[in-house]
Amino acid sequence: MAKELKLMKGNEAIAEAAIRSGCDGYFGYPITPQSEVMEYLMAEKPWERTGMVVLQAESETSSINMVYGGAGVGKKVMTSSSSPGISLMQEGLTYLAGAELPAIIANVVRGGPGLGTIQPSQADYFQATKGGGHGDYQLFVLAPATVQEMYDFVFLGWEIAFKYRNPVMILSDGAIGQVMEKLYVGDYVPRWTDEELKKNAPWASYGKPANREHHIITSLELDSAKQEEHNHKLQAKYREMEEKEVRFETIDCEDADYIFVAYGSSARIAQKAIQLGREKGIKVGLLRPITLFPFPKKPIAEFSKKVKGILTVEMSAGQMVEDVRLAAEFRCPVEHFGRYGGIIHTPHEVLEALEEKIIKAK
Amino acid sequence: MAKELKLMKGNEAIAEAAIRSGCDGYFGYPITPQSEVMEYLMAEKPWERTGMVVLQAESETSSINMVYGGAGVGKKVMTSSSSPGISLMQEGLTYLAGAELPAIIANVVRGGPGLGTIQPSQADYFQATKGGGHGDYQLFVLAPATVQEMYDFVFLGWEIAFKYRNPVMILSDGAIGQVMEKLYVGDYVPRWTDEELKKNAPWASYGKPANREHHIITSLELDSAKQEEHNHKLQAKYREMEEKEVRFETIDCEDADYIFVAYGSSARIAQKAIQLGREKGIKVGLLRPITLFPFPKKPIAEFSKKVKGILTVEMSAGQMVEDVRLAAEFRCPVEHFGRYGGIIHTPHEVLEALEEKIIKAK
Amino acid sequence: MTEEIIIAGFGGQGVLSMGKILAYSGAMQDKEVSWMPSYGPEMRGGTANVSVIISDQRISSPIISQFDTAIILNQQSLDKFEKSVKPGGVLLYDPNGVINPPKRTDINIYKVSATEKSAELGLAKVFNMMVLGAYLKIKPVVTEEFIEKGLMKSLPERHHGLIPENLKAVQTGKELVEAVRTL
Amino acid sequence: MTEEIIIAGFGGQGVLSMGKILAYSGAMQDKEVSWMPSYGPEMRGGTANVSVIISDQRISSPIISQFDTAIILNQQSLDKFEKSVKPGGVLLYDPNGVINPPKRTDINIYKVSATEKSAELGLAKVFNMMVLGAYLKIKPVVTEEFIEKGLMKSLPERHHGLIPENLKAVQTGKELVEAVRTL
Amino acid sequence: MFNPDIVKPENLVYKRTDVLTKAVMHYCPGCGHGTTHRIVAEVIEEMGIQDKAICIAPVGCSVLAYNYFEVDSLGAAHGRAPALATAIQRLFPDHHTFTYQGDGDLAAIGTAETIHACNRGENIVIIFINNGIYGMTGGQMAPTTLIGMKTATSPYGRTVELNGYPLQITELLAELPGTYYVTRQSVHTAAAVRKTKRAIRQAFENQKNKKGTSFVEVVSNCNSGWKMTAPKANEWMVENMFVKYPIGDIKVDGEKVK
Amino acid sequence: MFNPDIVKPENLVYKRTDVLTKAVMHYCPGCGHGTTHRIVAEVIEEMGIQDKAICIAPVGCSVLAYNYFEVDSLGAAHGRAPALATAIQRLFPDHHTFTYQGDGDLAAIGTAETIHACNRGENIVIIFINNGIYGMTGGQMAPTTLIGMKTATSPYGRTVELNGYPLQITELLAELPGTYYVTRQSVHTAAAVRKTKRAIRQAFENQKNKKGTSFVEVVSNCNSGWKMTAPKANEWMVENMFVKYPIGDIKVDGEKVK
Amino acid sequence: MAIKGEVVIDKERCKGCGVCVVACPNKVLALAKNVNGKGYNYSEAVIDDCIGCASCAMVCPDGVITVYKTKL
Amino acid sequence: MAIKGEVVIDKERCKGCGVCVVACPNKVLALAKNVNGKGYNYSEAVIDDCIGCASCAMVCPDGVITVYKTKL
Ligand SMILES: Cc1ncc(C[n+]2csc(CCOP(=O)(O)OP(=O)(O)O)c2C)c(N)n1
Ligand SMILES: Cc1ncc(C[n+]2csc(CCOP(=O)(O)OP(=O)(O)O)c2C)c(N)n1
Ligand code: SF4
Ligand code: SF4
Ligand code: SF4
Ligand code: SF4
Ligand code: SF4
Ligand code: SF4
Ligand SMILES: [Mg+2]
Ligand SMILES: [Mg+2]
Repeated sequence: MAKELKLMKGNEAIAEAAIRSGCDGYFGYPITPQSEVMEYLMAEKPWERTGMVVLQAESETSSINMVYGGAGVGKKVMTSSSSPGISLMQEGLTYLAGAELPAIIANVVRGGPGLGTIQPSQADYFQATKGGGHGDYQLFVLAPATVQEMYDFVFLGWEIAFKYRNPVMILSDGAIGQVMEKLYVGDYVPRWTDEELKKNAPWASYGKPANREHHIITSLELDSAKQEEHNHKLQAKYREMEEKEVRFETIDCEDADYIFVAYGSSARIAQKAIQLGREKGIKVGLLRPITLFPFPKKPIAEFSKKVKGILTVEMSAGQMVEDVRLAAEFRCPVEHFGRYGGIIHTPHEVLEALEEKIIKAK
Repeated sequence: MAKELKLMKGNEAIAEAAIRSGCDGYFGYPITPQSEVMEYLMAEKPWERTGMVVLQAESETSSINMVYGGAGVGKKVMTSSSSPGISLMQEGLTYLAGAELPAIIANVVRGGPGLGTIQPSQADYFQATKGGGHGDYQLFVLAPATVQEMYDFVFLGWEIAFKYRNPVMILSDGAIGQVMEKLYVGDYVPRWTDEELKKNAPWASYGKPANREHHIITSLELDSAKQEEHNHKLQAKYREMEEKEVRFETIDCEDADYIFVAYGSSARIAQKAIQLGREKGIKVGLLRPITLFPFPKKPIAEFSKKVKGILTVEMSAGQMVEDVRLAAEFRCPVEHFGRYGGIIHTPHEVLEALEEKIIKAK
Repeated sequence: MTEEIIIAGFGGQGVLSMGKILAYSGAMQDKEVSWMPSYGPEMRGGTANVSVIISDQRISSPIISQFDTAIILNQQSLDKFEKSVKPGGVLLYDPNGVINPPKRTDINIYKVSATEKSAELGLAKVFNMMVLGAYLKIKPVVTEEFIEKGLMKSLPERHHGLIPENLKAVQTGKELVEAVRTL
Repeated sequence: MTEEIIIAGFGGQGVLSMGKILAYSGAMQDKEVSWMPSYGPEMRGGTANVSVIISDQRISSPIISQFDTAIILNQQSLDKFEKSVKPGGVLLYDPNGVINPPKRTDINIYKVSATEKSAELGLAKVFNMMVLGAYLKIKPVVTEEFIEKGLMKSLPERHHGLIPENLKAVQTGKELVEAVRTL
Repeated sequence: MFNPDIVKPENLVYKRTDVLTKAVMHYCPGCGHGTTHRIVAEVIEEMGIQDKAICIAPVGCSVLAYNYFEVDSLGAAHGRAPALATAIQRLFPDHHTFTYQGDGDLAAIGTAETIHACNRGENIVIIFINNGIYGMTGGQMAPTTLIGMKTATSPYGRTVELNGYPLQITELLAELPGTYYVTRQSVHTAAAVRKTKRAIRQAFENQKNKKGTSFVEVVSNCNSGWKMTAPKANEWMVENMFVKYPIGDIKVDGEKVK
Repeated sequence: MFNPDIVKPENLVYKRTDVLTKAVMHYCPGCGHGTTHRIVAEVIEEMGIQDKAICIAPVGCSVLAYNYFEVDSLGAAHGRAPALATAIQRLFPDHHTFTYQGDGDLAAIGTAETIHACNRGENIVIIFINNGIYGMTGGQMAPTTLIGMKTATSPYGRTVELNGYPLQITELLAELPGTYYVTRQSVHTAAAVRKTKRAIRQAFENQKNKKGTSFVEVVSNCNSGWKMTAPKANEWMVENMFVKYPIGDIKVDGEKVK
Repeated sequence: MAIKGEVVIDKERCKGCGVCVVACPNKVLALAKNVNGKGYNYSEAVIDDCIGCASCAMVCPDGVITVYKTKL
Repeated sequence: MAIKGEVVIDKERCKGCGVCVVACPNKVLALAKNVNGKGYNYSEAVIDDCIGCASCAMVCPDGVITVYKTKL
């Protein structure tokens, strides 16, 4: 695969990846700090090259339901937004999950709650992983830490989404969305032909040929017994994801006395804090969850048996820390550190927090 | 206080409580199984008696924003809906929390995800307690288990909402909403006069008199430093709630070897399961969280030191169980049991689950 | 004492209000009660049913699937609920329009020809009170006195004039009930 | 080597594109780079700034608040960022319109009269490249060869004809830069 | 009264189309939803577009429409059917995506989606069942509920003061340049059914010719919600609903009918 | 050039109203938002209703409007200002609740709230700034963007095919029986400002008299989004925007203007 | 030569709504006294005057009427 | 008797947008060569022909113009 070097914003990388990964349709609505996704697509006019549909919807409510429609007919469709827009999509997201539709939703998180700020944040972790919508469901949540991952995870996203018939959220933040970094892009993956669509999404409502029953895409089941069965099926799928699809990265963990658990932007900052720590003789490593759901419970459980303490670093008041505690089962101290509301912690602050909250605190 | 006996549906009790508690405005949109709230109000025409405004909005998005408006001017306003409608309110809810507005939102939960079923469920626990909207915020969450509590918690809701300037969610389910039970109602609390409003909601945007600065209700703060400060203030408030406002009930716990943790409908079923268990010689008790946020962490932590195991009983795939585990800190086994998707477990199933998952499992 | 009852029939037969009067009466007699209608689009089909619980103790779940007594007012409901009566329980039905009568042998079966009788007397409106009477004859879970109080509480005041007529129908129902097969 | 730079001025001064060319050049020279604009409604005020990092290692946070070098193109930006230069770092500014020049004594201060010069030469368009040249004179984080490659990569092909002019401006900037106060 | 000389295939005048499934529809006896379903299905059959038809069911009594149409279908969230249809028709431009929506779905919660799909001139067909009420949820007031009409949330009759005016959404949509065909019909008599069927046919033909949005309102009874028998409900409809919602074409071939 | 004989209180002809705060508005130089704020504030001052005025700011460039109006204010979620205003005005029927909204806010995401508030005839004032673009977020296409107009999301110019037609929401709202006064104005010349101020005054007077919804559109420049100087933008506006959005009254005293 | 029609009504699927009864120009149809398995008084032809106009079938929401016609 | 006006422009709050310049019927105003503290070329009266018509003030988005008028 020919790799070409570019310098791109994270938001643009998502858009470029959409085009190159054979995306059939993007539906969005402007919001800072992710508007460049649609702007890039509109400038690139992929409909002239690949036939990809790009449409500015009248709202996020509408765009997520456009995604629901496109996904329901078996197409590779996606949207992106930022926190307030994603909150408006919660009904749509639970519908997607309930109807088991593959789709990609990118959330370039900004500080909340409410209209909040437009600066980066990681305070939508709960919303993404515990279900911001109603009912028992799970999004598959990928957390890119670089522009390259913004790009790569669109490709990965399609794979997962169609394999499991499940919506995939790419959870990044304003920093990753706005920053330009080096990006290596690969070849164009052509959009699926109608035949490929039928093969890859045989369940879809793409139009009923004479030789099969009609297909129905729905999340409704009025018979509670059947609805419970459907829920069991969903839960089994989520357990399978937990079994097979956990992704994470460890850095400097071999000899670590302490570890940071951090994803996305915070992971990058934590990495720098590791350097600072090691310069001071503190043996600290990093576990970076790449999938937030399924969450890397097992490796954290393992570490909790070995290390003296874990510090989660998130740009939030403490959300992922709960999952880390549940995984570590209180075998070692697990504390949270993070600036939030649009402020990004510095590596120094992170290291200091480790010293204060974990090392000194017994 | 004169108490009058009535027989009422849970939904009607909410409506009756609204009228009797001096509510200024109700804004809603029909959805099963909670439509009786608005229907009852429309039939009672409180505007002719107390001046209370009742309006059918064009959607849940609109009704929650009507609530935001009414709350912002210092009025006692509320809405109710069921799961899909509540998902549509997530942006509104995070705005309410961000702008620190008092309001009551009743969710009469039905089975999900998506359109799901209209039968009872408790699968919106995460959404209610972890923030279905974006950003770091908390609703105050009350979980009634009887029609009487549906009524009482409206009164309690106003108290909490205005004390903390925070939205209060009454999280019930289709069973509590639809069932008729005995209800004792008290005297009418008159609606606040303009003077009382100014006293009780001095921060509100009710119209600027000549002698003060204008008031601004907003959740926006573009200066990240100030936004972080605002977030710290919110977190401090949530911690204060955890300190002062935890409510729960224990039944048969004094000598218990095992306890159920269950709220709302499930707590009633668990209570029956206790009887069945004790008949069989199993000493089991019940801790019923009444506030889901703030969650009764301390009493659970205490029990976890004494009992041989805890079974959470929820009509969900397992949501509250995470909070119970975090509280119990893995000092004793904590397992989850629940039917879901519109099915309600029987007391026998609950007892059986206790035997299987806790007692026999070591 | 806990009595768990399902009342099921067509919409329009007064199923819900029969349940409500029963529940109110129990409440007046200081018992714990619950009244839980089935809700949802099955109502489109024109059927209606409600479960009522009357008990001396706090009621755990108001949603129940096994019943001490089933009061059945049409064939569809019979088909649906015959199997849900607890062994040893009671099934009371109105034979009007019922082609396939109940078959179980482990329960007590009664019938009350209230449709016929109420039509005959030109009292279709109190049909449901006749059925209630029949039920109370079999299971006197509330006393007559409290049925009257229940009626007073559940009917709007302007309808209180109808109470005597209703009580009379209860009486008629008590006389009308026949045991089909008892254990 | 890690160099963390802020470039700040009015919108229209080519702040963002100067940063982009610098970042591209670094990338071509096989370095890790990041380019992070400030975004948001403060842009309404007409100011623009971008932080650029060039490093031999993976870049941790692209959002930084302390800088090795600040390149400052108006008074407002000077007021805002003078304090954010790391002790021992570099502040390079264009004195045009600057009434209150920088006061710190623990950093190296340079100026480049690029506004004046580019106006004089009628080359307002490459004003930003002159500033870039001045910067590269002080801190040669990328070599000339890669600046050319960076330009080629960042400019659309139809503008490649302008590259020589741009490189010349870089040269001019190098000649123009003056030390105000160095440690 | 069954005459075998007459009842034989060659004498067949009318039979249920196979574009409807065998399922018994859950609608109340005499509800216009069933009739409208039937004729939509008949048009699909007659045009031979079953393999390209995609039905978007709403949330409302017709939430289960997908069980009755023997075409590939999707159930939309309440009010969002036009958003789904927009995407699908753009992704499959030669298909026949149609939405089937009630008045609560289309004219209350779905107002924005409806207006914007029509304003963009999406090449879709919208079938709009206006029964002046929320049938599904038990008969609450809809935007199209008439003044004075009693519903579960206007138990003393709708008033302008409390609830505003009945919303003539169809007339509003006809104002948008994106709509090519806008008509209001009914299905309470055989003649009305035939006209409505022609209208629906016209809508799908427009779609075939990529003309933009075609919008067919069907004023219909909700006999349960109105608390009348079906024949009575149809009478009431003619006397009351048709006054506010007059039957006829509103916009044809992109031109408003005068 | 400062003449102390003239510059003295008794010669004062015009000065900034105190119903605006002292804060420097964050708007781009020459943006119509500032001008419109000013005259809304002047009307409030002149009518003596500062203590009863409640401003609902939108999400859009005017998101911080509450910092500039010296009246009690609320910041609404994007598009939902009419919902807030509905509740507030019903709860305080003698107040003067007004929304101040951009075209993205009012005519895209807020379509349903706008239409239904107007249809209910809520006794509110809506000030609608139509600049044909999403100013706040960096100049993306709005529902009101003209055909051919270049924006961040229509970089080659808006086309009907891709994005549909410019939405004449104001004309649409005038169709609703709930609107009592609907007008379209601008603030690019002194004469236009005076007319717009009269229109805004009329709107608040209607509200005082409980007449229902008054809707004042102000066609305005977004010089940043249009990438022009303010004077140029105003010229462009007259030549282009006014063609699609002609200035004048659309509905007065509940009657459409012919 | 007379036109003669005949309707076949799927009694078990009929919901007894009665709209066909109203629609028939010749008053051929009426609701039965008896109910079907679902408890509905189904529609049936009560006189022999059917002309096969299919008006009944047109208005039947449940599509349970099949119509035949011939010239005798 | 001549009408004589005078404008007072809050230079530091002026954003130099120039709409007042266009609006003045007498071409009294022009943008200054100099910039104010925020870097804007503020508006100023350049000739003495002001008639106090307030057109400039009417269109000034930032409300920074105060107008006086007298009859001399
Ligand atoms: C978000 C959301 N809100 C509310 C509902 C409840 N709901 C279901 S159907 C319906 C109204 C249906 O009325 P209409 O569209 O007129 O259809 P009809 O039943 O009359 O055919 C409502 C409010 C829902 N399912 N989802
Ligand atoms: C739910 C939500 N979606 C999107 C946004 C982002 N957003 C902020 S302002 C705006 C558009 C503003 O445009 P307009 O209403 O025309 O106002 P203008 O800035 O042009 O005055 C958008 C899309 C948001 N804040 N919230
Ligand atoms: S409730 Fe009304 S709309 Fe729904 S099926 Fe029954 S009659 Fe039809
Ligand atoms: S971006 Fe446009 S609308 Fe916003 S302040 Fe600037 S000119 Fe005004
Ligand atoms: S119209 Fe159809 S369903 Fe109704 S009575 Fe006639 S045959 Fe039966
Ligand atoms: S076909 Fe015509 S004549 Fe025959 S029963 Fe039907 S409506 Fe009557
Ligand atoms: S209109 Fe106002 S802000 Fe603009 S240049 Fe004139 S005085 Fe300055
Ligand atoms: S008051 Fe009139 S004449 Fe004087 S400067 Fe202003 S616009 Fe010109
Ligand atoms: Mg309807
Ligand atoms: Mg705008």
